[in-house]
Amino acid sequence: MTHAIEATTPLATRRSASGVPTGRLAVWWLLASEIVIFGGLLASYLMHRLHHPHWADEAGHTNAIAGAFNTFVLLTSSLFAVLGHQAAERGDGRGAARYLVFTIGGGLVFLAVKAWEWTGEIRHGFTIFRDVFWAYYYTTTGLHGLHVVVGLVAMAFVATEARRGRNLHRVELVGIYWHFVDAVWIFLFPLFYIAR
Amino acid sequence: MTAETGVGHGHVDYLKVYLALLVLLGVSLAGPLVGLWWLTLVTAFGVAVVKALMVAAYFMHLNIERRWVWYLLLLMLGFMIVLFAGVAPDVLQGEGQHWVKSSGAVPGH
Amino acid sequence: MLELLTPQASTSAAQIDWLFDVIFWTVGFWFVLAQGVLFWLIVRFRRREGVPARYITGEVRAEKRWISVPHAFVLVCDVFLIAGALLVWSQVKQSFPPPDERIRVIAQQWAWTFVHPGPDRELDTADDVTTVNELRLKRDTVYHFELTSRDVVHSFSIPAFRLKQDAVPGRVISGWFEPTRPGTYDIQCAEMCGIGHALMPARVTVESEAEHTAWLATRTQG
Amino acid sequence: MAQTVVAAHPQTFWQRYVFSTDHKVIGLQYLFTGMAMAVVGAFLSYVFRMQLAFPGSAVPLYGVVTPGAYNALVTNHGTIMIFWVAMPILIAGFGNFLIPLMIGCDDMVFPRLNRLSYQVFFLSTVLILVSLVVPGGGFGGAWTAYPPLSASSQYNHTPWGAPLWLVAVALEFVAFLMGGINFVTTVMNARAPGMTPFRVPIVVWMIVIATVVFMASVGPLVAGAVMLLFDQVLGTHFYDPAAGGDPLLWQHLFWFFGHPEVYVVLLPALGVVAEVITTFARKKLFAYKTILYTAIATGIISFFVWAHHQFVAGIDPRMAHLFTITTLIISIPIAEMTFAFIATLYGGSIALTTPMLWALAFIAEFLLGGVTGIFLGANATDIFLHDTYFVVAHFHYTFFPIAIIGGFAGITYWFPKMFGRLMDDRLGKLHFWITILAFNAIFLPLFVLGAAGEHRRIWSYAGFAQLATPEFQTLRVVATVALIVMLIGQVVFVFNFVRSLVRGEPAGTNPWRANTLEWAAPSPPPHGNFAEPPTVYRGPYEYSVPGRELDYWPQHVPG
Repeated sequence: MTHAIEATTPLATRRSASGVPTGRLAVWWLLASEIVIFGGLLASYLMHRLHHPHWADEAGHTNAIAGAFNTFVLLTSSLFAVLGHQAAERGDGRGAARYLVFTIGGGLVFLAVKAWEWTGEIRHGFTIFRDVFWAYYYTTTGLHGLHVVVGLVAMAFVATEARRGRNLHRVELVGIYWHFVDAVWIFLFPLFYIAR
Repeated sequence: MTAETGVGHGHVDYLKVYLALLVLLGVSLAGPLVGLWWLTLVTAFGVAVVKALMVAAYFMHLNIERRWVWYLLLLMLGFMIVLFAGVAPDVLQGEGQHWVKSSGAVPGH
Repeated sequence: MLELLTPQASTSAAQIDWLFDVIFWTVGFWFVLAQGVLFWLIVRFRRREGVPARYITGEVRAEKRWISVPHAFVLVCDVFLIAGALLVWSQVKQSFPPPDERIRVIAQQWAWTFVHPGPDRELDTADDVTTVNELRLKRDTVYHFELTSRDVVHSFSIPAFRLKQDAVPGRVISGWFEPTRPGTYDIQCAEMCGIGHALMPARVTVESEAEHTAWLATRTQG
Repeated sequence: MAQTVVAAHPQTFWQRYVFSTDHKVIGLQYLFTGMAMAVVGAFLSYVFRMQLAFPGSAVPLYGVVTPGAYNALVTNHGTIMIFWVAMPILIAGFGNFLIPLMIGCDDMVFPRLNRLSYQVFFLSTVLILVSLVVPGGGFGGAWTAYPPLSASSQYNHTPWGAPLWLVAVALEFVAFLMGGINFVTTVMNARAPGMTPFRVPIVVWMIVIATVVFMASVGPLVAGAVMLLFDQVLGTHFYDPAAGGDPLLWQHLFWFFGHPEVYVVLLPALGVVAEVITTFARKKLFAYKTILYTAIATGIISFFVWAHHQFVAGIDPRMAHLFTITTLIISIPIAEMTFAFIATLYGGSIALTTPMLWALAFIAEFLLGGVTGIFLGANATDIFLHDTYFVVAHFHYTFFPIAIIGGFAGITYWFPKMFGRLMDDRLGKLHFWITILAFNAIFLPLFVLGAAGEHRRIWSYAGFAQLATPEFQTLRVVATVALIVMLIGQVVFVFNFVRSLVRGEPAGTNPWRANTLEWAAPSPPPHGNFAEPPTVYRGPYEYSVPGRELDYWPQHVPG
């Protein structure tokens, strides 16, 4: 990263004894703690899923096409995020911001599809109360959706700054987080949509 | 920092990685279409692992990050496997040594 | 040692008390030894004028031996204790002797229901005797029990038998015991089960075959 | 390198003490919040001990204890003492105050994240206190909160208390996750030049290892807490067996976190003890690397032992064997570490100051807590001892040394650095002896009661003929009286603390003649800590090095 971090930050923030920049180091630890949150939830779901054969029928009512489309959307937005990072490394703040806006667009499409899916499912009586399968479905995709929303807010913030050429290193950080959200969905998709 | 982390970014064509991911997405849908359960297992979950690893390696740049970050994230996954292994004998199973699950009403009155 | 505090009224009780004693003396030895060394060091190396402390890193092999040798002995003790624990556990919780009789125990907020098989010695027949908060057993008889709960998690605990097993809703858990000493003992709920957790004491009476038959007769005729 | 600019600005009271981003202020905020919550937790224990000693009579300052209130008292006593006393004091309090000072930098790497962490923690503190007084009363389903009892107000009868309790605990986790990321990143990246990994003081290592263990173990419980909250407030059936859920799942998720949590609080306390005994024995720490590696080993093994809390909970009996083996294996690194601590005293020049007394008492008392754990880790004896007062006595012999003795050792040791004044040693010793003697008088009788089969969380033993004997009642009264003596003894500490704060003797920079970097900064350290960022030349425990005139050799002194 080619720019200097603001001089008012503590000396501590500017040091890098481990060789990994402080911001990125913190993101790795954040992801480590996220892995166990999603890991615990998915492990619990998987055990119940394998215990109840009839959950396969319930899973048949999720919309695999919508799920596949959303996977496509997230993968595409991840591509934009990494291209944004590339631009930021060149010092091209405006380019980075533009790519981040595309990423945000992808996230919004994802949420729109998700909302449409949920609406349809709830209309057909597949509510969170119907069965523990649906409770897991809404809880897990909801928690993931919450991460999407957090990512969108963070990216909007970073894009605004990057546009003015400030804190360009954060483009990478928010990107790493976004790729993680993408990777989680990569597992949610087969777990809730494909396996029947 | 450019010198340290910038190396290697240019060597990966993100578009190629992206296209490979899309192809894999197509493959993961193949299992249910054919309708073989073991094929679904491979195509859906095997492919998911490959996809996630590709995203981690090329998009999150773990391929050029310090080695220990891989180990850290894998350690966390390892703990989840420990959790699964410890819990599955009770939650996944319907019965075990001297116990059985029953959803029916409790006998008696 | 436990038998000094609470009666030893089942076959399992004797085994668990034996293990308790083994552990007590093993860890007791280490406890006394470690405390002894600790206090001796504190007294021996109190600060005195003109006596400087020594410089010992503990990183050389000769010094490390001070902790690695006792440590090896701890390891040996661990192996023995693990073996003892696994042995007794498998006898109490895993390998059941063939049953003479079967009973059913049902927990709920906040009472125990016991189903005795009645004179025909079979559960789920017309002559079953159902009691609340009162369990009647014949001595020297191997009982298998089926344990379940109607609402929340409870725990079926008879200290005199050294018996404890949680009653979990949605699960039927089996266990066994063989009462050896006549008398009346406490039954507790040993898992927090709500406001009435303290208010579900029950009693178990261990009696002779004749007494038990007489009791059954009063219950089945009435 | 530019000096910190922040210190130059004049600050209002609010900026300086309430919304500060300074790690020392945040550390003290955590410390004082933890101490205030200790008063609350102690008061709860006073009320339920009085009920046990004198069942049915009105407790002074409280009134008559109903069964429902009794359950809420024990539940919240446990929850508060672990999550709102041990963790904020040992990890967040000492961690925030000490880490930047001990590794030689000016602040945490993310000062504002640090402030947010405390604010979330403060919110959780308010919520847990509010949960005690809402309609229906506080949550009474034990700190383990096993469903279905905790999942439905139909069973627990606390429609407000249970969700509030759960949200408060979950927010506390969030606060410590934020703080934890900050701690680990700071120690990894912000170390002073020359502060190589093996020159980092043990207490910093211990806090970091504990933080990592916390972050790795709490995730599944966060997920589980969300599921439990949905069961409580929405009416889902994650833990309802009748609808396809499983109550045992929560127990596993809880203890997968709950057991590592013991080591999360134990390790920082051991670190405090390491600092104190080396300083007051003027000795190098015995086998620094062994202690470090055993701590890491303990942290990792702690992920493999959780189900020893569930031997009789309905888990498959075959699994109990595995968990017995792993549980007894964890005694190996812990025993090794304890031996190394004891060996550190050999050849020392031991000064029995107040902090040293606390540190030595930690070792002595923790030994009893450790060995009694073997009875419970062995699955067969646990059948009888599970959920008896033997368990209660055992974990108080671990948690009391950790949270209270370790806490007092740290507070009395770093008080001069925190506030620039010395505490009174004679009052400190008086307080020490009252606390230690009373502590043993409380919990030794409970071992006997537990071995007699007295089960936990029971409002009154009147219905249990074997337990309602006059002999056992005498033991209960002894424990309660000792508790009251101990609580009154804390007045000595508060008096000493406040008096030393205003008119203690000025401490100077390095009153204990210790080596670690915090003693190179002024007492109390200003914003920015060091006049000039220090450089490190040697390890933290170079005491009594042969051939040197002084018996200590600070880390930052060249040559």
